This record gives sequence, structure tokens and C-alpha cells, in this order.
Amino acid sequence: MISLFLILFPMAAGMLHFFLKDGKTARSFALFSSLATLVIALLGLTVYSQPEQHSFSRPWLTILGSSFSLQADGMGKVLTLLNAVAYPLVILGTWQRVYAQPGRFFGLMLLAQAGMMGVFLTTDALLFYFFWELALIPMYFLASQWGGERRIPVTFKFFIYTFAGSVLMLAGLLYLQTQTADHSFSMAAFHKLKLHSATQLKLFWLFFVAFAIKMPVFPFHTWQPDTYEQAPAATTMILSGVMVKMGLLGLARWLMPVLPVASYQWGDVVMSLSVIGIIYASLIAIRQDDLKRLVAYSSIAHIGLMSAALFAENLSATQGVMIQMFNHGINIIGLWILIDIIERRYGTRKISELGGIARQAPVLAVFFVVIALANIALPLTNAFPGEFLMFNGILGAKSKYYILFVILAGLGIILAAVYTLNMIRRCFYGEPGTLSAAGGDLQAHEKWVLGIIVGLILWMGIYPQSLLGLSEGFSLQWLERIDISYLFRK
Amino acid sequence: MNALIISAVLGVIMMFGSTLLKQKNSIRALATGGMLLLLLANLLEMGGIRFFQVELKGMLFFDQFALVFHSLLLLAVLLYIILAAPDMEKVGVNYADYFALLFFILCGVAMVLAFKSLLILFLGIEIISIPLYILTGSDKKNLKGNEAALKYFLLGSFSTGLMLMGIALVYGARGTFSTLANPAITPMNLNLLIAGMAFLLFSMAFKVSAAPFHFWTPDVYDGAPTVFTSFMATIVKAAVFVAFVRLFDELFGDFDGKWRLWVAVLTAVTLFIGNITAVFQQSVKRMLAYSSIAQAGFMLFALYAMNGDGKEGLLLYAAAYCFATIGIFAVLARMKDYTFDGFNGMGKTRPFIAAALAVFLFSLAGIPLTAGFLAKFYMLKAALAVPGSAWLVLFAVLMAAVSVYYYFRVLQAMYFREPGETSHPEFPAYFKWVLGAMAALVIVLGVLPELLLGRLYF
Amino acid sequence: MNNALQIVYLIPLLPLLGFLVNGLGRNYMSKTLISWTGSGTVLASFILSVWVFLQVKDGNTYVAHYFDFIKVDKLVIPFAFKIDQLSSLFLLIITGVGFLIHVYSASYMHEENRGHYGRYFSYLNLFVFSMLLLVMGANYVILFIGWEGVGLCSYLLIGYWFGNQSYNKAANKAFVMNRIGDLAFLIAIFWMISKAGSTGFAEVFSVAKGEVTGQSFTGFDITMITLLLFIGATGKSAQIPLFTWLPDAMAGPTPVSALIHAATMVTAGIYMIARSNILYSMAPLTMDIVAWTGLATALLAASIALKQNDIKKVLAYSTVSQLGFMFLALGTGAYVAAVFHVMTHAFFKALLFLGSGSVIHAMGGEQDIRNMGGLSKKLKITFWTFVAGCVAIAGIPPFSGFFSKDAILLSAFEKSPVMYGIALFTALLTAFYMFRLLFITFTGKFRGTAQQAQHLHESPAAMTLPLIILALLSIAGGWVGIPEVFGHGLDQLSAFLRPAVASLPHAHPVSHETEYALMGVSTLLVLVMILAAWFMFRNYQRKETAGLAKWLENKWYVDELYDFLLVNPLHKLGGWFRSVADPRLVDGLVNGVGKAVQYGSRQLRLLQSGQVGSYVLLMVLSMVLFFGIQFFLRK
Amino acid sequence: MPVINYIYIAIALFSIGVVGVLTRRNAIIIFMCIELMLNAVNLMLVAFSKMHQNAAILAGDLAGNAGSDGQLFVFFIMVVAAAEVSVGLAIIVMMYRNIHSVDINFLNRLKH
Amino acid sequence: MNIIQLLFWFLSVLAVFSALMMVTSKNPVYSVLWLIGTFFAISGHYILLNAQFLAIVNIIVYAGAIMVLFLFVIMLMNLNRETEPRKNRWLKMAGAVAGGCLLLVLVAALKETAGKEQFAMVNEGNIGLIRNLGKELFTTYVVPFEISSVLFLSAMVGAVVIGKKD
Repeated sequence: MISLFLILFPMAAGMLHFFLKDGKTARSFALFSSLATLVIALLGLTVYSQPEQHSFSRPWLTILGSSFSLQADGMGKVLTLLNAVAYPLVILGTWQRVYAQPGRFFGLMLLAQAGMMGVFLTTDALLFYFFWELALIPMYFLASQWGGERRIPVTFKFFIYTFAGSVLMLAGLLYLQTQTADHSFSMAAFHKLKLHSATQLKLFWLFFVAFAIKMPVFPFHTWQPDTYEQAPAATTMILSGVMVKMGLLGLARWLMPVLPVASYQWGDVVMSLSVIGIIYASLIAIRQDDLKRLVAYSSIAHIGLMSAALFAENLSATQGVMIQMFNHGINIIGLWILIDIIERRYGTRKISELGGIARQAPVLAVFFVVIALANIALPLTNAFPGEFLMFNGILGAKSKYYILFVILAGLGIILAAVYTLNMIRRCFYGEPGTLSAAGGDLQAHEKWVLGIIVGLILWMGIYPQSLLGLSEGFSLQWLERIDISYLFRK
Repeated sequence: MNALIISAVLGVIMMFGSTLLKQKNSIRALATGGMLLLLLANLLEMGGIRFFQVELKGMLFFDQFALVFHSLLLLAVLLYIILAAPDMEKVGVNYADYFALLFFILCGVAMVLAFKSLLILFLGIEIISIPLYILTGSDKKNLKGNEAALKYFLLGSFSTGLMLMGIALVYGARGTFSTLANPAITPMNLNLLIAGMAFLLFSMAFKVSAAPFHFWTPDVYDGAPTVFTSFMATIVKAAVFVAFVRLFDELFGDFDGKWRLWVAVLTAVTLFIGNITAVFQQSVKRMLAYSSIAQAGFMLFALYAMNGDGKEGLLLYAAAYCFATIGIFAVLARMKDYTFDGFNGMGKTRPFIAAALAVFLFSLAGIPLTAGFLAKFYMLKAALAVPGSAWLVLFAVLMAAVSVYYYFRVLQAMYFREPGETSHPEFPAYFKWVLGAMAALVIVLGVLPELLLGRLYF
Repeated sequence: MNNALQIVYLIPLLPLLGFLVNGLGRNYMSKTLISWTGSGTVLASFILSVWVFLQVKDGNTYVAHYFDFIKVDKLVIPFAFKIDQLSSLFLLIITGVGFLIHVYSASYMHEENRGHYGRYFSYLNLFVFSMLLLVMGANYVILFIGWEGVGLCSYLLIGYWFGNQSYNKAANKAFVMNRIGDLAFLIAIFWMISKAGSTGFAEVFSVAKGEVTGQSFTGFDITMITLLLFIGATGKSAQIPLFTWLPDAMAGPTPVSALIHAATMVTAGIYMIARSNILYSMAPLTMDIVAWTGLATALLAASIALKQNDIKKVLAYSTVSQLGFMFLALGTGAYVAAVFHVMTHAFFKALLFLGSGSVIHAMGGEQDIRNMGGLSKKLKITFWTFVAGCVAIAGIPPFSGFFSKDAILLSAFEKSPVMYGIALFTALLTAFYMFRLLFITFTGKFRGTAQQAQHLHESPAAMTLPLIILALLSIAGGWVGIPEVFGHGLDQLSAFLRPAVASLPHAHPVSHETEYALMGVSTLLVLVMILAAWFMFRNYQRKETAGLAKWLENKWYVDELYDFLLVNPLHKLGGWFRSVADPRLVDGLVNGVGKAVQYGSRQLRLLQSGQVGSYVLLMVLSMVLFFGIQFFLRK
Repeated sequence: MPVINYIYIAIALFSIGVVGVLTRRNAIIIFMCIELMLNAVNLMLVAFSKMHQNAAILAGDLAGNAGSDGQLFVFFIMVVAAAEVSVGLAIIVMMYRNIHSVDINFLNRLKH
Repeated sequence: MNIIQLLFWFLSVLAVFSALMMVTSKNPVYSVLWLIGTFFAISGHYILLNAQFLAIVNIIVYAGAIMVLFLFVIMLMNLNRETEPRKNRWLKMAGAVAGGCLLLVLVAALKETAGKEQFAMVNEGNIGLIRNLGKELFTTYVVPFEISSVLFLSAMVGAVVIGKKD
């Protein structure tokens, strides 16, 4: 029931929001309901951690071979936790933003949360597709209605692009369903499929393109910087912190175990794309002048590493991806909150117009430095164990080119240091610019949010085992599913 | 049969209504009441209660599928009449006559849904077509309407010629017009049959506006009074689709090797032309015309697949498509500005209407949890059952992605742009209710399709 | 088992506490309290270290396992500390020298305002913490955590005066260059994991020694791992090719330079290789590379140091050069000598840096030695301690530098006379530039402004006291490792370290006579160089440089070379990606699809000509096409 | 008479009708051409009807009405054609009243 | 070649020739007249095929009623050779070629069909007589017959709607 509540609660709360007119009420209610969701998620991990609490199944659309089935496995738990943690942080982090039609804004936000919860939890392919779109459409509306100047064309492109990917996935799901023994959309039936490798090789791309657009992986990323730049801050946080994980989850849950042979065969190609993306995005990030775009590109690089690691197909990499999904979400939300604060205080996101903020706002600077360094995986911050395991996994990949991948991806680490430090240097250090002389330091609620984020960063950095343990069972099972060594034994 | 006879009678009543009833409200009430009666009669027939004992001589047969489909269409017409009746007043003076013509068309609709003889098919299609020519031209002073009527008439007659040629050739091969008979086809007759099938394919493709026989569609839909465009783009098209599928299923079901590829080509071309051309349109009405071509492309999958899924899908598709399109057209008919900009800011000025429109557009674009999604889903699923259809399905989903582009332009205008100078019309309360009900219906069908599909086999 | 060493976790924890207290409470605490917290925690650690050292000296080593940091299936990376001879020695150096630097800083940084003062001390404490983590880690991952930690702290401290963008750039450079090395380190760790399934020192070494059944390293594995580790070390310990950050790191406050250069950070590479000596001993190729790289770095840095005019830059290059020596020692198998040199170097380099700090302090921030001169009169303590440092680094017996450097030279000689020759030449250069520095700074006439002359004064006791202590250590620090030739049992250091680090025995040990001869030659030559420096720079006058000197002054243009080869191309590539590839090519393709659809739409709608005739024509043509294909082609 | 001859004539007339539709611009003439097409179909249907009667008789069914449906169909076609003509001419007249022309190319406001 | 064949060919040539003249005549009135000629030829065929009822109906309904209606309209509009719109020569060519191609492919498609072997009963058989057809019409075909009344009604209403002056 926990998993059902995790979806229903935000959904119901989101619907309610449409009737709220007052901005403050809507905001407080949104915070309250997101906290309640977090409590539900935490209860699910602690008090009600029995397996039966985490699965739920009712017949629905039976004539299509579908059912309303939810099941929180390790990955699901990690991601729902991220989703539940992210929302209060985001809402509190953007507490001072004033929105036109606030009820609608928060309503859509919570609907998106429900959609993402569904994506993370469902074990039915059709339901997965439903939730996939349910998460996407509120995001489109949010970005398009409350976004920046160029929001309409930019988010439209984002929407069409993602939608195009998802319909390809739909075609793939449909095809798979016709191939299953009992014409069912259930994950179990998909896992039982033993498709011919030639078929798998073709089908693979239907799914991969959909997920690659979502993550995004080079060269499917071009919607992303624009969208992040134009979307309202809270939406961007959710988009990059939580939503991109949908793509990774898709790869891990709906692509690789279903088409293991193709995943193995195309693994090199995917990993190549991913590492190219790492270098490419990092190099672009070095030359960015807009903070949002810089972080957007850095996110592409980080996601690239995760997708590469997923295709390394071993335990270390998989576990790395699992915890990194959570940690990347926390870090990037922290960064967005900081950038939002900077934008609100100083009225610009242009790095060239900022400078010397550390003098004006030392607390802000400290938080920024800590979170930015966490983002580049400094040891004892949360990203380090994840990246460590992922790199270790890539080096242990079955691919012939693993060493090349590791080195290229490793260059990404170096470049990440370059752009992150440059960003810090140009925004925070030096003498204050004319603009940065204006703003003040953090306010109490901002300190709280950032404090929590930093706390999470350190906790996960020092004791990553708390997440690793959560997903270990899943990762082991997963590896068994994608194992195709039986093909070689012949 | 209940509905067929009653609609004929209602047509006659409305015909006299024009002379007897002077109050427009009473005409409207009469039509609405008649529609209700019609729907009721049909539902009763579904329940086994037949008002008229007519010896049909194997000309017509109302099976469950036809009845369910007919009920669905009648429901759509009922909603259509409630929504659009006031707009018909604006078209011309012959208010009651329009209703009469509509009822006559329903007569034809009943026929094409249940035909068992090519003669009935032919007559049914003509009974549908001839009033439509008139309705298209009913705004007599409007040159666009005139043009549309003439084009529709000339091209329609031409396609009638094609259809008759097809029927004649098929008759030559089979020796009978009945679709029930199953005469042996000698190899020598086969050529006749295929030639006949080809002509039937062309003419039916014309009627459902499948490319490359679609050319009349945008012009006629655009030129005709919007209320009637709505009717012909939905009810009529859906009915003809059933006829199309029935015809090929019953007559040429054994020869699917001969036509399936052609239907595939037709589908692909229709999807392509419909979707791609719609992208550049400036008028929402004309965009909807092209979109109806695109939607026809999807419905052609039912023909292509020719299996149970396809037929169920067609039913669902018809429901999704009819409700959504009728709803949009009903709003459009009251708009002053038919361009996309005309919808600017409607989300703020008319939130309820905009929300309903959004649901309709979602459905048309095939967004999940609307009937439109499940309908498309069914179609693709049906098509996938045919070996070697993967390319077509892929092409279709890509085109569906293209369709999002033009449907969402309306959404964008409504929600993301500021209201322009032209104000949006006021919508009366009942209009909102009906529109809301239709939107709810679209969603309910998208969530619980069993409600409709379950009727097919109880 | 209850081991007295269980409490070692306190050693790093105390500075960490200091960091937290100073960092979080810096706006609420007085400066005195801050400096007391900062220094006190390190002092406590030092005392504990001494205690630990004594324990270890009694043969008690300990591995403390706290919790599993990362546990994935069979790969377990515990958060564990290992206390043995090597680490206990380093603990002493770090906390000891670190403490002195803290004390010194308390006075040196006194003019900073409270917030920055607290920040400074918290950074220092964090630095010490990271370094302690580095040397105490029982596996490569914990070592790596400390490794990156010191990188971070050096970044923070170099950029301490963040108002100055060139300082910040230097900080960035330090961090990035370290990261390059770190990447290699990481890959080495992964390599170990893939072969040995563990990162613990004990486990990896026993696999390397072939003591574990089922797991083994091939020669290639070991060579690669050691090479990668060495690349990591070049970053941290500023060797070719990653040395350019260190001189730039002078941007930080002078005590920081002392901390980075003397006690911590740069010696991390030496520590790591000494720690991995078992692996290195099995990889002769790597050893050669290490030796030659060290030698080349030593020579290069020494040559640059000849012509530098910034007091701290000279010391910086001297550090690079000395580190080169240490690598030479490592590469020739003289691990103990390397560690020995780390120790002595920690003393005299800390002394020299703090001394230079004192000078800078006195000069009101002036660092250019061309503007100094004749300071010996005013800064007596500073001068004499500085002299002690110079003599120690130049390698004159019985000062500490002599013993450690001599051990290295000897090892080089045993390896190859060519190496010895170059190393000796470098050592002479060292003596030369150090005394050049000494003479230019402290002798002759004062060349600064009148205001500076007025300001000149000896530093307060908090600064001079560490100088004196360090000077004593520089003098006497070498006596723990007096070569065996002078008497059996004098080389206590080797004896102490033997359980953890044992130098490779050489194939052809030199005779005692040769050893004496070598010592004599080197000492003599060094004295000659000092005299030369005395004559040349006793009364220094500023003059323009040209030719080779120009090259030296500009550090062989290595920075420019890197800019030209790597930085600029990457920068340009990034720019091209940003402004051309991404918007035009990749996004262009995406938009192109959209545009193609739009274009297609515009063209396709022309089919809808509005003419009935053309509609019918198209319909008829498609019919003809159909019949043509159906009846003629599809037969 | 072999049925093929009738088929040839019918399709010849049908094609002439099509050609007429394609080559003329006068709406009335075009409509007439369509009527010609319908007549071609009628002729074909009658020929087939007689063919089927012939076949039935050859098969021994002497008394049956085999083939009469074809002729009845022709009758219905004529009925429909008459209805269509009334509507069609009404539309053409309506157009003529508005623009004083029966040229189909004259009206092309609806395009693209 | 017996008289029937002779008649057949004569009627066929007449029908095709008239049809061609109908299509090519510049003057709409001539077109109507040529079309009536075609209808007569076709009626002749009907008689040959012993389909007297259809022959009569064809003449009465088509030639008599429909074509007269056409003629009325043409004369009402005073259409003649001068007012006749001309199509672009190339478009005409294209149209003719397309139509010709259609003829070609249809002939090619249908030349190998049952029609080659089977024969239409010429000048005999009584199914085409009024009595037979009437019987069929009012028994088996009574439903479509009744329904066609709806068609007429709608056409009637339509003609009123369109034709009535507002």
C-alpha cells in the first residue's frame, strides 16, 4: 500500500491545488503535502518495509493485457526516496518565488511528482508509459506557462522531442507485448521474453532513443540546456534532479533486462556516445557564461557517466548508478537552488556580470562551494562513492574499449573540475562587480534547505552504505536478468 | 432497424416542421427530442426490442457491432445537436430543413453500418452524400461555401462513378450484390474482382478522405459552415469507415494478400500528407480538416489489420475522435477568429472551455488516459498482428509525434499566450455542461475502455 | 583484541573538530580563541602522535577498522586506519611541523579580520586532517580520500585571498593539475580492484607477492599500476609534467606554502610510493621511469630556481627540485632515503618558508628579493635560522640535509654513475641558488623603499620560536639516519622503518672508500658553490637578463607550452562546440527535422491547389499507377 | 456476344467520361461526363446481368431470375442519378447566381 | 456477322463517337445533344440485351428528364461556345493522356477475364422485362426501394434549401 500511497497522495494533493487561489496557502499546502509524501516514503523504508507493503496490484485495462501493478524494488525505493526528498527541498528552496496562478503551479508540480512516482514504481509497461506521459505533460505546462522569455518555442521543442521519443518506446512496448506468451504488459512477462537477437538489435533503438532523449545522452541533448534555462527554477530543479532519472530507470528496468542481447551488443555504441557526451558537454560547460546553462551541460556530462556505467553491466557500476541517481539529484537541486538565489539577489545569471559574491554573502559562497565540489565528486561528498563505483565498473566492463572509456570519462572529471572551479572563481571570488554589490546573504529558510542538502551530501559521502544496501538486492537480480553469458557457453 | 426507420420518419417530420413550427426553439427541442428517441430506440434494439418487424431479405443486418457503433454515433449526434443547434441558425433560414437533412443522413448512416448488399451500401452512401452536398452549400451567399459545395459535389459524384464501376466489376465476378453469399471465384473472375476491389478501394478511400483521394477534404471542410463540417468530419466519416472495413472484410476478406499492401501504402500516404500538411496551417478549422485526414490514416489501420482488435479499435477510435472533434468544432463555431491566434489566452478568459478543449486536443494527439490514446494504441496493436507491419507502425507513431505539433499549437495559444484584442465569445451554461460531459467521456473511455468495448460481446 | 592504539582515530578527529569549530563559529569566536583552537587541536594530535610513535617503536602496529565505507558484493572498502612505522613517522612530521606552522600563523595572519582568520585556521586544520587521513588510511581508497582532501585544502588555501583573481587562478590550477594525477591514481585503484579484488594495502601486497591463491598480478599489471600511481604522485608531488602548479601555489599565505611544501601535500606522493614499495620493487621499468623523472624534475626546477627573483618562488622551485631528489631515491630503490629526505626536508623547508614569511612580514608584503638586501642586521633570528636552513638544504655535514641527500646520491651512484653525475650537479645548483637567495636577501645594501626600511623589524616571538625549533631540527634532524659507514647501528631510521619500508638491496654495493670519497667530493663542491654565490651576490645589483637566463627566468616557458598544447586547443574546441557544433550541428539536426517538416508542409500543401481538375488528375494518376503495378508488376 | 466486348465499350465510355472530367472546366459539362461514366457502368451491369443469366441457364437453372439483380441495380443507379442531378444542378445554379460563371477554376479561394 | 453483331458494332461505335463528340464539343448545347446520342446508343444496347425496361427508363429518365434539365440549365445560363471556359492546352493534354492511360490499363487488366469466355445472352432471356423486374423490385428489393424514397426526399429538401431565394 505504501507504493500506492506514494502515487495517490501527491496526485490527490495536486488536484486539490487547482482549487486554491491564494499563493501563500497553495505554497504552504504544497510544502505540507510534499513533506507528507516524504514521511510516507520514509515510513516505507523503515516501519512498513515489509515486501507486501511495497507491492500493489489490481486489474485494470485487462482487455489490453495490462494491470495496475506497483512494486518498489531497490531502484524504485532509491528513486522514490529521491523524489520524495526533492520536493520539499525544491518548494522550500524557491519559497520566495511568486507565481501567477499559484494553485495551478503547485498542482502541476505535484501531479508531476505523482507521475514520476508512478514511473519509478510500476511494473506494468503500459502503466509505465501512462505515468511517463503524466510526468511529462505537467512539466511541459509548468515550463511553458511560468518560464522565461523564449519559453514557448523552447519547451515546445522539449515536449515534441520527448514525445517523439516516447511514442517510439510505445511502439516498442506494443511489439513486445504481442510477443509475450500471454499478451501481457507485465514486467515479468517481458523478462521471460527470449527474442531473436536480430529483433532485439532493432528494438533496442526504439527504447534507447526514448530514454536517451529523456536523460539526455549526447546527441539527443539539445533540448535540455534551453529548457533548463527557460523553465521556472522549481521546474528546472525537478526536471534535472528527478525527471532525468526516469530515463536511467527506463534503461535499467525496461530496456536492458528485456533486450539483454541487444544491450550487450550495442553496449559499446552507447558507452561511446555517453563518454563522447561527457567530454563534449564538459567542454561546452567550460565556455558557458550562463550559470543555468553551465549546470545544464554539467548535468549532461554526469548523466553520460551514469548511462555508460549502466552498460558496463557489472555490480560495481550498477550500484554506483543506483546511488548516483540519488546523489546527483540532491547535488543538482542544491546547485539550482543556489543559482536561483543568486538570480533573485543579483538579477542575473551571467557569470561575466557576477563576481566577488563571497565578500557579500559568505554563507552563500560556502554552500555553493560545498555543493559544487560535491557535484564534481570530491571524496567524502556523496558523488564520490557513486562515481568511484561507476568508474570501477566501467573498467571492469566486458567491452574491448573499457580502458578508453575510463580515460575519456575520467577526462570528464578533470574538465568538471575546470568548469566548476572557474564558475566559483568568477562568480564568488575577485572583487565584487557592480551587480553583486547589491545582494545580501542567505535567509533562514534558505540556510535550512541548503543545510539539509549539505547534510545529505556528507552523510551519503561518508556512509554511502545506507543507500547501497537499499539497492544491492535489486542490482544483483538485475545483473542476473541481463546476463547473457548463456549465449557464450554454447 | 428501429433507428433507421425512426430517423427517416423524423426527417420527414422535420421537413414539415419547417412549415409548421416557426419558433426556432421548438424546432431545436423537437430535433433534440427526436434524437433522444432515436438513441433510445437504438439502445432498445441492442436490448432485443425491435419496434418494426421488417423482412430485410438479407439486405441489412444489424449485428451487435453495428448497433453499438450506431448507438455511439447517435450519442455523438445528440451531443452535437445540443452543442451546435444554435449555430445552425446562423447558417441560413432553413433551420428545420437542416435537421431534416441530418436525420436523412442518419438514415444513410444506419444503412452503411449494417449493409449486407452492395446496393444498400451504394444507396446509403448516396443518402449520406447528397444531403451533405446541400449542407455544405447551405450558406448560399458565402462564396467559399458555394465553392466547397461544388467541389464536393463534383468530386463526390466522380467517386460515386468509381464506386459503381467497382460494384459492377465485382458483380461481374461474383454474380450477386450480397455480401453474405460466398460464390466461388474462378481465376478468370479474379481479375474482375480485383479490378472491382480497386475501384471500391478508391471510392471508399475518397469517402473517408484517405490520400491520395483526400483532396476534397480540406477545401470542403474549410468552406462548409463550421457546424456542418463538424458533422461530416465525425459522424459521417466514422460510419463510412465501418462500411469500408465491413466491405473489405466480408467481400474481400479471402483476398487480403491482394489489397493489404495497398491499404498500407494508403495508410502511410494518408498519415504523411495529413500530418505534414496540417503543420503549416494558419486556420484552426483548416488544420482540423487536415488532422481529420491524419486521423483517417490511423483509422485505416483497422482496415489494414482486419482483425478483432482493429474493429474494437475502430469503435474506440470513432468515439474518441467524434467526441473530441465535435467538441472542438462546437467551440470553434462560436469563435470570431479561426486562426490559432484567436485562441490566445483562452486559458485565462474561459478556463473551463479551455480545459475541455485541452482534453480534446490531448485525445486527438493520443496522450495517455484519454480515449484517443487507447484508440491509437488499439490500432497499432491490431496492425502489429499483421506480419511485416513494423515499418508502418513506426511511421505511424512518428507521425503521431508530428501531430502533437499542430494540436499543441492550440494549447499553447490558449494557455501560454496573452489574450489578444478579439474577445472570446461567451458560452452558455448548458454548453459548458455538455462540453464538460464530453471531455469526461473522453477521459472515462481512456481509463475504462471496457465500458464501451465490453458492449461488443456480452 | 584491545590495543592501546585503538584511540588513533582521535588524531585526525581533533583537527577535524578544530575545522568544524573554527569554520562554523568563526564569526562568534575571538581571534585568540580561534588560534588556540586551531593550534591546540593539532598540538593534541601531535602529542597523541608521539605516543603512537612510541607505541610503534615498541613494535606495536595496528589496523583499526571502523565501518564499511563501500561494500559491493565481494569488494569491501572499509573505513580503516593502519598504524605502522611509516605512518607513525609521517604522523609526527605532519602534526609536529603542522603545529609549528599553526603557531607561526597565529601571529603571521593576525591582521586578517575575524571571519577570515577563522576561515584560515579552519582550512589549516582541514588540511592537517586530510593529510592525516592520507597517511593513516589502511587502503588506497582512504588514502585517496585524504589525497583529494589535501588537494582541496591546497585549493582553498592558495585561493585564500580570493579578492585577487590571479591567486584564484593559481588555486584552480593546483586543483586541476592534482585532479589529473588523481585520475591516474583512481585508475590504478580500479586496476588493483579488478585484479586483487581489494584496495587494502595488506591484501594488495600479499596478492602481489603471490601469497593469495587464485589472484595474481601479471608483470604488466604491476607495471601499469605502479606507473599510474606514479602519475598520481607527479600531480601531488609536483613532478614533470605536472609540476607547474606548485610555484604558482605561492599565492597563498606564506605559512600555507610552508605547510604545503614542507610537511604535507607534496610529500604525499613520496609517502604513497614508499607505502607501495612492495609493488614498485616488482616493477623495474617503473622504477627507472620514476628515477629519471625525479632527476629531470630536480634538474629542471633547480635550473629555474637559479634565476627567480621572488623569494617564495625560489623556495618553491627548490621544493620541486628536492622532491625530484626524493623520487630519484624512490626510483633507485632507496625508499628509506626518500622518507628520510622527506623528514629533513620538512624541517628545513618549513624553516625556510617560515623564514621567508618573516622576511615578507618585515618587508610589508614585499616578496621580490631584488628589493631587499642587507636584512641580516635587522632580522637577526630570521637570518641565522635561514642560514641554518640553507646550509641544511645545501647538504653540508653534519646538517640534516647532508645525510638524507647523501643517501640519495649514494643510491643513484649505485644505480648508475650518470645519474649520480646529474644528481650531484643538481645538488650543486641547489647550494648555489639557495645561497644566492640568502646573500641577495640578507647581505649587501637595502634596496627597498624608505618606508620599508623604516618598517623593518624582527618578527614576534610566536613567529621566531617555530623558526628556532625548526632550525634546531634542521641541524639535528639528520642524525637519526647517519649512514652505516660511520658506524653500525647509527642508521636508526632504516632500522625503525624496516618492517614497513625496506630499501632495495643493490646488486653492486659500493665500498666504504668510494662512499667516503663521494661524500667528500660533494661536500667540497658544495662549499665551492657557496663561495661562488658569495662572490657573485654579496653585493647584488639589479640587471636585465637575456639569453639562457631569460629562459630560466621564464621557467623554460613550460606554462606557455602547456597553454599552447593543451589549454588553448581545448578552450577553442569548447568554444567551437558551444557556438558551432551544438547549436548548428547537433541541434541543427534536431531543428532540421522540424524545419524539414515545416518545409515539407509548405511544399506539400501546394498539392492542394484548389483546382478540381488537378485533384481529379492526381486521383486518376494514382489509379493508373495502382492498376499498372497491381496488374503488371505484381503478377 | 462475348461479355468482353461490353466491358471494352463500357470502360471506353467510362474513360471518355474521365477524360471529359479532366479536360473541361465547365461544371455542367463535367457533370455530364460523370453521367456518362454512370451510363458506362450501367451498360456493364446489364451485360454482366445477362452473362450471369446465361451462366445460370447453362448450369440448368432455366426458370430462375438469375441476373435480374444487375438490372435492378441499374434502375437504382438511374434513380440516384436523377436525385443527384437535381441537387447538382441546384448547386451549379446557386454558384452561377453568385459569380455568373460555371467555370470550376473561377472559384479557388479554398486552397493549400 | 449477323444482324445482331452488326447492330452491336454500330451501336458501340455510335456510343463511343457520340461520347467523344460530347467531350470535345465547344458548345455546351452540342455536348448535351451528343450525350443524348450516347444514351440512345446505350439504350439500343439494352434492347439488344433484351433489357427493355431499362432501355425505356434510360430514354425517359436520362435522355428525357435529366438531359432536358441540363439543357434547361445551360440555356438558362445562356452558355454557348463563346462563354465556354478553355482549359490550358497542356492541362488538357495531361488530362487526355491520363484518361487514355486509365483506359489502357483497364483494358489490359480486364482482357484476361471471364468476359472473354462467357457470353451475354443477346436478344433473349426475359429477366429484363417489366414483369420480372417489377416482381423482384417489390419483393426482394422492397427495402432499398423504400429507402430510395428517403433519397428523393433529401434531394427534394436539398433542392429547396439550395434553390429557394432567401
